[in-house]
Amino acid sequence: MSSTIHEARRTAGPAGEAAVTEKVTIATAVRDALALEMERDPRVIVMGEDVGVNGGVFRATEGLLERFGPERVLDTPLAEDGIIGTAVGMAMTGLRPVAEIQFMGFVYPAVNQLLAHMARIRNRTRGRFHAPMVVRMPYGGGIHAPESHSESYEAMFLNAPGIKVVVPSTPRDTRGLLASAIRDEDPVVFLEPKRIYRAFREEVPVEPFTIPLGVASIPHPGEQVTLVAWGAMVRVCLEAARALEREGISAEVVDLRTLNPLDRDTLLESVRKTGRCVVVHEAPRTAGFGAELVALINEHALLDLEAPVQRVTGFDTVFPYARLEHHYLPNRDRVLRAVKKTFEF
Amino acid sequence: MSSTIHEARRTAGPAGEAAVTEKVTIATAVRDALALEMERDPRVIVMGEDVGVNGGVFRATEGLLERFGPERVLDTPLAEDGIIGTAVGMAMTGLRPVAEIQFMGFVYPAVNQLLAHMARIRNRTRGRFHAPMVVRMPYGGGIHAPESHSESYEAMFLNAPGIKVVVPSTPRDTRGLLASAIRDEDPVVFLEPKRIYRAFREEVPVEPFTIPLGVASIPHPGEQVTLVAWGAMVRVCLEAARALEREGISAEVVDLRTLNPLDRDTLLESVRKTGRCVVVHEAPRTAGFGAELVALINEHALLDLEAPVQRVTGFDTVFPYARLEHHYLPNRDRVLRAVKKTFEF
Amino acid sequence: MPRKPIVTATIERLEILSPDGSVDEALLPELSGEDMVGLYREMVRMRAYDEKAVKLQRQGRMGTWAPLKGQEAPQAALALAMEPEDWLIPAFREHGIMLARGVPGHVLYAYWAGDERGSAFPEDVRVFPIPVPVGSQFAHGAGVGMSLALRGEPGVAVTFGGDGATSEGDFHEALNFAGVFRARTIFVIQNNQWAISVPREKQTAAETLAQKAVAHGIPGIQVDGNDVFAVHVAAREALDRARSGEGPTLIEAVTYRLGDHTTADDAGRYRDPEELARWQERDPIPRMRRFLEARGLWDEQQELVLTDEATAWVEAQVEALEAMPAPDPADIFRYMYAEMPASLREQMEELREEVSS
Amino acid sequence: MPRKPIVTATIERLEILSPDGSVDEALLPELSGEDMVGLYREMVRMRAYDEKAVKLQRQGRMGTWAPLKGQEAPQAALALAMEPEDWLIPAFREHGIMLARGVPGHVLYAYWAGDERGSAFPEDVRVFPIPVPVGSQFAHGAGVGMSLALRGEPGVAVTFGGDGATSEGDFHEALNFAGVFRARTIFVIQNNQWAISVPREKQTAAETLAQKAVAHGIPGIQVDGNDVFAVHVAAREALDRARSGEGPTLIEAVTYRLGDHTTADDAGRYRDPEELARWQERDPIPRMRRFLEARGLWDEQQELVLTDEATAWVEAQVEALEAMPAPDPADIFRYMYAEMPASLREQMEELREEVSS
Ligand SMILES: Cc1ncc(C[n+]2csc(CCOP(=O)(O)OP(=O)(O)O)c2C)c(N)n1
Ligand SMILES: Cc1ncc(C[n+]2csc(CCOP(=O)(O)OP(=O)(O)O)c2C)c(N)n1
Ligand SMILES: [Mg+2]
Ligand SMILES: [Mg+2]
Repeated sequence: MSSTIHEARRTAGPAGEAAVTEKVTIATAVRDALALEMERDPRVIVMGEDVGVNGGVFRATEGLLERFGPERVLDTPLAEDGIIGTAVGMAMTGLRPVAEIQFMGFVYPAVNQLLAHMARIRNRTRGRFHAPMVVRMPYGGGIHAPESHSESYEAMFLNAPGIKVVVPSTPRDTRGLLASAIRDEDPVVFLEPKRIYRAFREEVPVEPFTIPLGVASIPHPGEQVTLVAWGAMVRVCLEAARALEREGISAEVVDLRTLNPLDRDTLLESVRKTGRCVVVHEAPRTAGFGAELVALINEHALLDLEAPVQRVTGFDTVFPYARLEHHYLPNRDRVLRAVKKTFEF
Repeated sequence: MSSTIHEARRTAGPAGEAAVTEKVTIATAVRDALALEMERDPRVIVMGEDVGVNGGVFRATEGLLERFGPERVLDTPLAEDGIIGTAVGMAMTGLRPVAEIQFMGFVYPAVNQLLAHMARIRNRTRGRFHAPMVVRMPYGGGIHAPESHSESYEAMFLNAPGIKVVVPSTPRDTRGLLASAIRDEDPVVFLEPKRIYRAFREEVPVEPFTIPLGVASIPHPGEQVTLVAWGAMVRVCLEAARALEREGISAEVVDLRTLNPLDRDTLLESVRKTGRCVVVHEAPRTAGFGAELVALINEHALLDLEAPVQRVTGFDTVFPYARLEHHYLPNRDRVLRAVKKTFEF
Repeated sequence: MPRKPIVTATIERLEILSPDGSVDEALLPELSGEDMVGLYREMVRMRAYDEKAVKLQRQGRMGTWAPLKGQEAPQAALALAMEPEDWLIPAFREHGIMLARGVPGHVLYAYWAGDERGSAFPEDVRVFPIPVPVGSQFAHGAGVGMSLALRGEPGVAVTFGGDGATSEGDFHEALNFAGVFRARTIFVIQNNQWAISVPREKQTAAETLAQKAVAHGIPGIQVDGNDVFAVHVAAREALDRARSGEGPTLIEAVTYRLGDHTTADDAGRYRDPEELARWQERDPIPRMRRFLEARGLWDEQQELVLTDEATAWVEAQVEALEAMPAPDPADIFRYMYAEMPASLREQMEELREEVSS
Repeated sequence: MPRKPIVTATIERLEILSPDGSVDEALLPELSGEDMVGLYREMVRMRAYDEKAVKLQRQGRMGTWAPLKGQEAPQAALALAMEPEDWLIPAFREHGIMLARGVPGHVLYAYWAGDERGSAFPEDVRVFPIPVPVGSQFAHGAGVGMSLALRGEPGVAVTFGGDGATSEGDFHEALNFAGVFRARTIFVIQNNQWAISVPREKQTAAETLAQKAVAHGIPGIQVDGNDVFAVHVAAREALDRARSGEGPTLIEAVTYRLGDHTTADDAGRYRDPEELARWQERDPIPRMRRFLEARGLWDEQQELVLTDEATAWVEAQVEALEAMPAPDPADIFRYMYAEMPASLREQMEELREEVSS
C-alpha cells in the first residue's frame, strides 16, 4: 500500500498542487484513506480479524501494519463482540479505532456492543463521553460467496438511533467519506460495496480530502424519473439511466452516500421535480431502508407523485448461494421494469 | 398458576362446554397458554433466565416448574446467545422450545443465533431440518424502567426473512396467538407488551384454542380514518378512536396482531375505505416497521389516499429513562393530532 | 511420550480477616491505621447510601434500585488500592466504589431515579457509565486497558461484574482480548451467589469463577469477598502486575447479596432464609469493626460520630437530588449526535410544541 | 486458613502413534486390524475428495473450497468412535467426517459449488448443515445433547470447531450450558494452528485450548491431532462419558492445515514455509501407513488398489454433482416457511415472469 501513496506523493511536488490525482479502485481508496488518516492523527488505529499481516481478506488494510506497526494495526482474536467492545472502550478514552468486521454477515455477534453501547454512549452520559469510531464492513452480494457473505442488513443500524451509516459507491467518495467518518465525533458504520471493490478505477486526489456526511450526490441528472440507491446499486441505476436515455427517458440517479444523516432535501427535490421514483436496494424488501424512503416521500411529496414509488429490492428470502444469487440481486432490467410501471400507472 | 387453570377446569364440566371463560390479564394468558401447550405436547419446553424457581421476572412462567418439572422448565445460565443457540439445536432435533429473553433490550447478544440460524434452518437445508421454536420477550416502554428495558426494535426481525413476529394486545389474543406460535412449524418471535401485562382483564375461554397467525383484528370499526397499531399501542389507538367518536369522527382501529405474516388485505381494505391512515408504533420512526406499512399503502392504495399516511412513533433517539419516557411514547393526543393532519391536508 | 500432564493450573483462595475479627497477621497488608479506618468508614458510608436508596424507593422518591448491601468490602478495597489515574468500569451494583472514585452521590441517585443526567459524571472522574446489558462492560475494560498503553498514559482499567455475568460470552471475549494484548486491565467478579433467582451452582459447573481465567491464560484468584484485607491484597497484586505491563488478572470476590436483586425483586421467593442468616454472620462491616476495636483503632464514640456523619452526608445527597431541576424534555434529542441533524430538530420541535400546548 | 490452593486443574496430552509409525503399545486402543485399516482408508478417501475439490475450484467447476488436507485424523477417528445414533454438528472444514457419517459426496460438493441443495442431507443422516458464522455451532451441539436426554433418545452430539472459534463468546456459552445441564455433547477443537492468517499464539494467551474446559468445569484433554489413535482413544472416553450421563468433554486435537484457508486465500502471505515443511513431516496419513505396513496390515499392492478406488469414488461424486439439474430459481422462495405467505408467492411470480421473459 505504501507504494501507491508514497510514489504518488513524490510526484505531487510542493504544497498547493492538490490537483494531483491517481486512478484507484474502491479497495485501494479504503486503504489510502486509512493510511492518510493514520498519518494525520496518531489516535487513529485499525483493528480486526486478519487486518494486519494478511492486509485484510480484501486487502483493504494492506501495508498498514508495515507502515504503522503492531501498536496501531491490531490483528485481533476471532471475536466480533470483543472487537467492537474493546473499540468502544478505546474510543471512550481517547483513541479513534477503525474496526473491521470481515463481512457484514458476521456483525451479528457484535450487535449488542453496536446498538446498546456504541450508539448510545454520548446520549447515556449526556455528552460526558462519546465514541468516535468507525466500523467498516464489506456488504452485499454478487461475488459468488458462501452463505452469510452477501448480507445487506443496513436497516438494522438505521432503526437504532445514534449510528451514522455511510455507503460509498465510487473510489473518490470512498476516500472522502471514510476520511470524514474517521474524523467524525460520532460512531459511523461504513459499508463497503465489496462487489465493486475492484470493479473500476477513478481519478482521486492524492492529498487528503473529505466529503461531508449527509450530502447525496447526483451522478446522473435527469427530469422524468428519480432512481435512488446507494453502494453497489448505484451502478445498476446508472446502467438503467443510460438505457432509459436511449429510449428518450431522462432519469435522475440519486446516490444517497450516507443513510444517516440522510440528505432528505436532495431526494425530495428530485422526486418533486420528476414525479416518479424507484428505490433500489439489495436488502430484502420488507422493512428495508427503501420503505423509509417511500414513507418520507409519502409524507413530504405525496402530491407531486405521478405514480406510486416503486421498490426494486432483494426478495424477502435468505440471500441465495452463488448459483441463484443473480436471480436475487436487483439488476438493470428489474429497474427498467419498475420505471415502466411508474410511467404506465 | 396451576391454581388458575385447575380451578377453572373444575368448573368447566364435561367436554363441549368450551364456552367456559375466565377473566385474566395478558401475563396470566401467557402463563396459561404455556401450561396448556405443555400439557398438550410433551415436546414443548420452557427455558430462560429466572423462568423456573422464580416464575419469570414478570411471573409469566409462574408455577410451570412445579407442574412440569425441571426437565421441561429450564432455569438457564445468564447467556442469551446460549439460550437461543441451544434452543435451535433442540428444535432441530424434535423439541419445541419456548425460550424467554428477559427483556427485548437483552436480545442483542442472541441476534446471531436468531438471524443467522433460527430464521434460516429450513431454507438452508431445503426443508431437511426446521426450527419450530418460540422466542418470547417483553417489549416496549411505559413501566418506568432503567435503560435497555423499554426497547421495541421489532423492525430488525422483520427485515431478516424467516422469522414470524407476533404481538398480542389483549389477553384473549395472547392465549390464542401464543398457542398458534407454539404449534407453528416455523420460528416465531413473540413480543409481549409488558406495559399492559396487568393493565386489564378479559374473558378468555378456559379450554385451549388458537388464533391463526397472519390475521389482523378490527377492535374498533370505523369509516373515516384508519389507525394501525400492534401491542400496547392498540390501546392508545382505541383511546384516540373513542375521543374521535365524541367529535363525530369515525375511526377504524386495525390491530395487526402479527407483523409477519402480515395481514396486508385487512390493512389495505381499511385504508381504501377510509382514505386516511395513521400508523402508530413505539419504535423510533426512521426505518421502523411503520415505514413498511406506509410503503405498502403507497404501493397498493395510493389513489385511495386523501392525505399522506401519518406516522406517530417514538423519536429517533434512545428510549429515555423513566423521567422523560412519557414524552417519548406515542399517546392519544399525538394520534389525534396526526388524524387532524390527515383531515386538514 | 504417552499420556502426560502438560498444563497444571492452580487457583488459590485468600482469606485474612475472619468473621470474628481476628486476622492472619502474616498476610495482613501493610496499611496505616488511618487507611484501615478509612476502609471501614467507606463501607459504612456505602451502606448508609444504599439503605437510604431502598427507603426512598419504598417512598416513591427513587426508581428501581439494586442494593449493594453485603458487597461493600470488594468495593472499598479496590477503591483504596486504585490510583487516581486508574479507570473504573462498573457493572450496576457498584454504587460504593463509584462514590469512592468521585461520582457525586446525588448524581448517582439521579441515575436510579430515572434521569440520564445521573451518568453525566464530572470530567475528572474516571468512571464509566452504568452498562445495563449484563457482561457487556468487560470488553470496555479490556479496551481501556489497551488504550492506556497505546496512548502511553499511566493507569489501569478496573472492571467489575457479577457471577451471572461470567456466563455471557462477552466476558470470555474480553478476558481473551486482555490476555492476548496484555491489557492493563483487572476483572473483579463480585460473586454474590445469585444472578436474580439463579444460584451460583446453576450458573456454571465450574467449582470457582476464578478458574475461568485459566481459559484465557491469565492469573485468577479467589478471595473472601467479605474480607476487605484479602480483597485489598489481591487487588494490589493485580494492579501492580497490570501497571508493570504483565497483563490482566481475574479476581473472584466471594460475597453475598444481603438484599433483594432490586427493589422490584423479592428474594424470599427463591432464597432460603437460613442461607441469608449464615451470610449475615459474615457481614464485612461488623467484622472489620471488631478488628479495628481489637486493635484499638476504633471505639463506640467514633462509631456514633461516623453514623451521624454518614447519615448527614446521605441526606445531603438526597437534598441535592431533589433540588435538581426537572430534566428538560429537549434533552431526549440533544445528546444523540455531536450536531443535531435536521430531522431530529424537527422531532424536537414537535415535542416542544406539544409540551407547551 | 490463609492463602491456599482450592482448585487444581491438569490438562493432559495424549500421543500414541509417532510420525515414524511406531506406537506406544500400552496405549494403543483395542481395534481390529480391519478397523485400523478402515481408519487409513477413510483418511485416504478424505484426502482424495479434498484434493479433487481444490482442482475443481481451479478449473472453475467448484466454488470457494476450504481444504481439510492434514486434518484427516480427528475426522476419521471420531467417525469410527461414533455410534449410528450419534449426531454430528460440524463447522465448515469437516468434509471428511461428514462423508463418513453418510453425507453423499456429490451433495457436499454441491454445497461448496454454491447450491443450497448441498445441505439437504438424507433424512437418516444425523449431520447438521454447515454453519458459516464461526463459533455459532457449539450451542447447537449443546442443545442437541440436551435434547437427546430430554427426549429419552440414545445418542451423543459431537460438535466440531476450529482454534479460532474458541475465541468467540458462543463457544464459551455453549460449553457452560453443556456443563450445567450435563449435556451429552462432546466438543472437538481441530486446532490447526491458524485462523486464516492469525496464528494460534495470537488467538489466545492460554497455553492450550484444552484448558478452556476448566472455565466451565468440564474435562479437557489435548491430543496429537495427527495421530488417529490418540484422537480415537480420547473420543471413545468422551463419548462413553457423555453416553453414560456424566457430561461433556472438550478435546483439543493439535493438527495443521496443510493447505490454504480456502481457495480464495494464499497462506504464503502469512505463513513460514519452514513451518509448513515441519508439519508435512507429521502428516497423519503416511504415519498411519508406516504403522500398518510395520504390522503387516498393509502393502504396496493394497495401496495401489485403494488409490484407484478412492479416485474412482471421487470421480463418481464429481459426475453426480455435474449431473444435478440446475437449481430451480423458485427454490429461493420455497423453503422460507412451512407454508409460503402470499407476499412471497407474489415475489416468486415476479421472478418467474422475469426468468421466462
Ligand atoms: C444481557 C442481559 N441479560 C439479562 C439482563 C437482566 N438482568 C439484570 S441483572 C441480572 C442478573 C445479574 O447477575 P450477576 O451478574 O450475578 O450480578 P448481580 O445482580 O448478582 O450483581 C439479569 C439477568 C440484563 N440486564 N442483561
Ligand atoms: C463470526 C464469523 N467471523 C468471521 C468469519 C470469517 N472466517 C471464516 S473462517 C475464519 C477463521 C476460522 O478459524 P478456525 O476457527 O481456526 O477454523 P479453521 O479455518 O482453521 O478451520 C474466519 C475469520 C466467520 N465465518 N464467522
Ligand atoms: Mg450475582
Ligand atoms: Mg484454525
